[in-house]
Amino acid sequence: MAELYGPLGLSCLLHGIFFPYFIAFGVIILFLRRWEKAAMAVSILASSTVLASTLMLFARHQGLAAGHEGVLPAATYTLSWLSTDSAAFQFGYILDPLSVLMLIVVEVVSFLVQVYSIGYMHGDPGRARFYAYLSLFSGSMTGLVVSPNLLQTYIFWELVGLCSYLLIGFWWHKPEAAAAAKKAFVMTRFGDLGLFIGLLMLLHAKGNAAFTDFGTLGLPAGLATCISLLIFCGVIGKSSQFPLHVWLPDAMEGPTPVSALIHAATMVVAGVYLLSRSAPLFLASETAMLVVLSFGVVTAFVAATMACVQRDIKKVWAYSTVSQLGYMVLAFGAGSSQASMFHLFTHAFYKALLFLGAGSFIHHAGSNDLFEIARKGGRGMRITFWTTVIGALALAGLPPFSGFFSKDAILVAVKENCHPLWYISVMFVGFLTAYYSFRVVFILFRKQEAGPGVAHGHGGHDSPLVMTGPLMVLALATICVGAWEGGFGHYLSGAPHGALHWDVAIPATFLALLGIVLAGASFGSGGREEGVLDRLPVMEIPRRKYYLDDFYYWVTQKIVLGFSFLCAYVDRHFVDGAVNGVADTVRWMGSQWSKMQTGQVQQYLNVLILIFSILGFGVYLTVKF
Amino acid sequence: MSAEKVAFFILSGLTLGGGLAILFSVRLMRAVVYLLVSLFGVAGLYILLNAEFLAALQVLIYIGGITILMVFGLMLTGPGQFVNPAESRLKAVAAGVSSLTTAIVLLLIVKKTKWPAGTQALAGDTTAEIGRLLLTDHVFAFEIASVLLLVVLVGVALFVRLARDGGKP
Amino acid sequence: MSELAAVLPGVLEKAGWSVPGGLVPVLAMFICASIVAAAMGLSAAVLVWAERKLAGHFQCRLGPVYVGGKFGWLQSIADGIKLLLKEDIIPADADRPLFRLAPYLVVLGVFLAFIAFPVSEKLMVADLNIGIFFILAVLTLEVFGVILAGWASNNKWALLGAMRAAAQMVSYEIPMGLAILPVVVEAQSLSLKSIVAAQSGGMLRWYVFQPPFFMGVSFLIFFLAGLASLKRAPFDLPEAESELTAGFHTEYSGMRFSFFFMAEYAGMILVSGLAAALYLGGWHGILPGQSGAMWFLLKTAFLVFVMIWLRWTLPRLRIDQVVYVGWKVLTPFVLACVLGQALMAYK
Amino acid sequence: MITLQEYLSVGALLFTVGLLIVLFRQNAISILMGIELMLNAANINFVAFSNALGGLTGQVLAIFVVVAAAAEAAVAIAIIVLLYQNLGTVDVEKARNLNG
Repeated sequence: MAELYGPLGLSCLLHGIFFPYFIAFGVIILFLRRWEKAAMAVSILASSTVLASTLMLFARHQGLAAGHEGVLPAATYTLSWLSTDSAAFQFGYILDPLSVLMLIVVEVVSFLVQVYSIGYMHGDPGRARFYAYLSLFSGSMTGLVVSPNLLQTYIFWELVGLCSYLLIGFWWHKPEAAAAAKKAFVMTRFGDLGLFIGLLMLLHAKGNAAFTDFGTLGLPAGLATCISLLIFCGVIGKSSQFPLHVWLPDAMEGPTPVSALIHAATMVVAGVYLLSRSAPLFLASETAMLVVLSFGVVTAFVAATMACVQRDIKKVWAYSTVSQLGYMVLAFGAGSSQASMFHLFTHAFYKALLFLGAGSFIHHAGSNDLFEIARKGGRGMRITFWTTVIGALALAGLPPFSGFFSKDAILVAVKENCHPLWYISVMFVGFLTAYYSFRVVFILFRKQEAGPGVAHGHGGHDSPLVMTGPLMVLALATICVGAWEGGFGHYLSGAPHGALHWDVAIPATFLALLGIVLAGASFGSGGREEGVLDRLPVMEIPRRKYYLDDFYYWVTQKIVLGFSFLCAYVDRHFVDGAVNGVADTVRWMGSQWSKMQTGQVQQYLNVLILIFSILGFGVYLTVKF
Repeated sequence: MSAEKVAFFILSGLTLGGGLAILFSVRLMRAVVYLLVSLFGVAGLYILLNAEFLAALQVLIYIGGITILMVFGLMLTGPGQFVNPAESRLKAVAAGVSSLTTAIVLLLIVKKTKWPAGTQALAGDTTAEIGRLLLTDHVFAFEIASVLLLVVLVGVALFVRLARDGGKP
Repeated sequence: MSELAAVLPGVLEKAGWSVPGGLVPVLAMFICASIVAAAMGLSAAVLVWAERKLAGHFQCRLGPVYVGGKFGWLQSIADGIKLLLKEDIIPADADRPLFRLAPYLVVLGVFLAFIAFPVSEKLMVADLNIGIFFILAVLTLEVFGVILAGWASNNKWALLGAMRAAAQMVSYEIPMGLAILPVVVEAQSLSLKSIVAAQSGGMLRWYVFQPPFFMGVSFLIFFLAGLASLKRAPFDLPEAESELTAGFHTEYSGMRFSFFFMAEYAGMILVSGLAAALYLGGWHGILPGQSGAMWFLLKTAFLVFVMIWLRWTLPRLRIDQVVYVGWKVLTPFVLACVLGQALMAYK
Repeated sequence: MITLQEYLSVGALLFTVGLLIVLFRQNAISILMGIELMLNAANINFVAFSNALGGLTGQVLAIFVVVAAAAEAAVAIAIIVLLYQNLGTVDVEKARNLNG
């Protein structure tokens, strides 16, 4: 692999990461829409190419880092795309530990999802289209990850949004799916608007500054805060922070692999990635950091409570995702983008695992309902069930699973840098997380009920290997990656190897166990469908999704529509009236004048001649001959 | 009053009288005859103006070509067209007013302008000179005219075909 | 005419009449016009006689061979008297002024053409420098007269005949006019006097015999086209008796009819004379040095004889054949002749 | 001696007569006649100028006018015949598709 370290090899690697997905998308959408197997083959070939390139890039990076003191400086490889007098727009790649790490997350999950989809989407008539969208999505995400500046990020950011729209609405004939796609698009658009304004302000102030220069921009404090908060708006939309999180649970209408890919491991973490990318900007502003922290905590808490009361397995994991994203954001707000990224890293694997597991259950049971899956023999699907348990353990944050380590890092950061109130809140969220994840596990663990819909008494068959294979790989990753905690900080920022902070880890673990016990007490035995928490009157609030949907509905129906009606009335009767009045007047005058146009050429000529002769008379009177 | 003057007045009278007769004739066929008279008067004026070739051309083209064409046109547009429908009084007044104004203005301008005095008379045989001019100084216009005639030939043939096929190409 | 005007005062003086000087040209004009008119009338009478006689002999018609005194000369006079005395009928629905005007127009056209008719070097009314062009121009009046006659008669045969006549005459005017061009190119003049003068020096200098015979072909075309514009057999479609009674002059009688009649015979003389002047050397004789009006009249008479001969021997063509010959045979050939002669003249 | 002005006056009057016909008559063929008269009026002026100035350009121009007039008459008659076939009349007031 020595040649890979040369410039030519490097450019091959970079292009090998960036282009295959787009090529696959183009080929499929143009030529292979009817030939599904070829489409799948092309897409997976592209995906594996990218994965291989990514791994080689990682190997190269590690090789370079080994001979280097501290962290490797970021390297950018750009082409001038558009040059004006005031700004040069660069297009290209950025290579630093952050982007390489993110590439690994994205490409591994993408590859596994594509493999998994062979089984999950088996027999679906739109598979070719599905794979085309998946390729485009992964490509966009890759492009976003390697963007060296905010403008390119924005382009791929929007492409990612478009792909999520396409994939959520993949089963467009289902009204819910179409509505969910629309909702996702509109909701993220609110945030994207903020990001766009921030981008424009940045472009105006500093040109198309590269991410590597963010630390030395020297913006005025107010402007920095402003731009940071606007960028954070985009993060709120894309990473589904409170209060724009409502699109994500609805987005579960898409095919489950899409949920795993888009809404667990890659797209939603784009926001978090962007936060880390523009960390220097945020770090310059106390206010921005506080805002980020509070949004993260509120999101984590709200989403966790809602996850406790869901019956739909995918919705549980969806709210869990929102909650975990809140963790990442609050970690960033607490000043540790390292912890944030680490949590992103671990979460990607176990959440993908949980989603794919959920997909496996759904594929088997034909229903999203937890209790229904249990009745159809969910625990008989051994691989799926036990990998789900591993994922749940990681989610709950029990050692030695990966979630434990990343949450530990976050809790440490919060404890050290923030007011204790935040720390207590985050701890409580950890308790809730354990509760809802094991609520799912215990429900699924229930015995299968004999019923007319079930053919065999001894539990269901497990899913085929193309589905369970990725599950096992992800479970392995979930178990293992936590061990990297010590080296992660060093990898990312050159910090010294850290160690576990027992003063944080022990209470956290205790709370997690408490949550598991509570869940077991509520759902471990008996056929009850309501746990202890469910009986609290206050749980009505999360059950109604904090009335947010109602609020949005009210806003759109009453305020927006009312205002629209008012505008429409004004428009129709005053603006249109004025315009139409002018138009009618003109038309009336025209119709009067057009009576002159009799179609009688002789009359025209008559008038013409008369005027000419009068003019001629004027000439006669005035001109000296 | 010289014989030339007499001839001039007679020919002018023929020309203008023929024109006015067209205006007031009710039957179109007679109008064509009046047109003939008028054109003959013009040809005579050409002779007075030492333009014999043009006079012969006038007779050949206008009388031998255009008036006959008009007769054909008359015959092909049906017997109901031989008599003009009555024109409206308003139209007559409007046409009269603007034409009269035009005439007055033109005559006034002709009167007021100081025209160059006629100096040299034209040489006897102008035909050869006209031919030479046509093929030297004005050869471009000559060629344009020939192209025009070709286009007209083809175009009218197309029209005839249209007419034969009932107006559909 | 100018010569006449020059000698006229002397003649008048001898006769003892005094005429104001300004009226002398007018008087000369008047005399010339009278001479031409008389010649036209006389020639019509002579030609009617000749035609009768020849027809009688060509077709073995007994009447013309035997009737009318010595050589049948009384027949023509009887004809003349009959035409003069016959009732002048104007149809009730005819357009009377136009009906009356038409014969005059027809005669006027031919009559005007005789102004430039070159009988001999001296014996011509006027040597116009646009002579041949002038003749072609005024001959078109005849077409107009014919159409007017046909239309004013308010008779379907007359109208059809007039239409045929107009179509035929207009289309044959083109080869006729073009056929003159090689001669004009060679003579470098439109004046008939110059054209004839250029052919002096014996029979071989006549244009019709000039190699490479472009002008010879032109002569044939001119003669044929002239025959067609005279509406004589085999081109007598406009007055085809078996179809249209008598064509455009069906409704005419008496003197008005005789005008058409006269115009036709005058036209024969005119076309023959023009052909003689343009191609056959005009007043020049067969041998060099010979010249005089007699030669011209001989050639004209020969051509008139050919016309009569053709009439009584050839059957009538169909109208489509007439148009076909005019547009698709004569016109291309004459164009080729013009082009060839122009190339010959291009040094 | 006839002056240039007299010829020009005849031309002007002939033009006016033609104009009057064009403005007044409703029959398309009459209008065509009026147009021919107007063209002739222009030709009289050309030839008169040619004679007065001693050049032949005016006559050459008049020849071109005659050619154009012949072409125009041919096309116009063809159009009028077509008009008659389509509308059943050659009355220009009936052909009012240009009506606004």
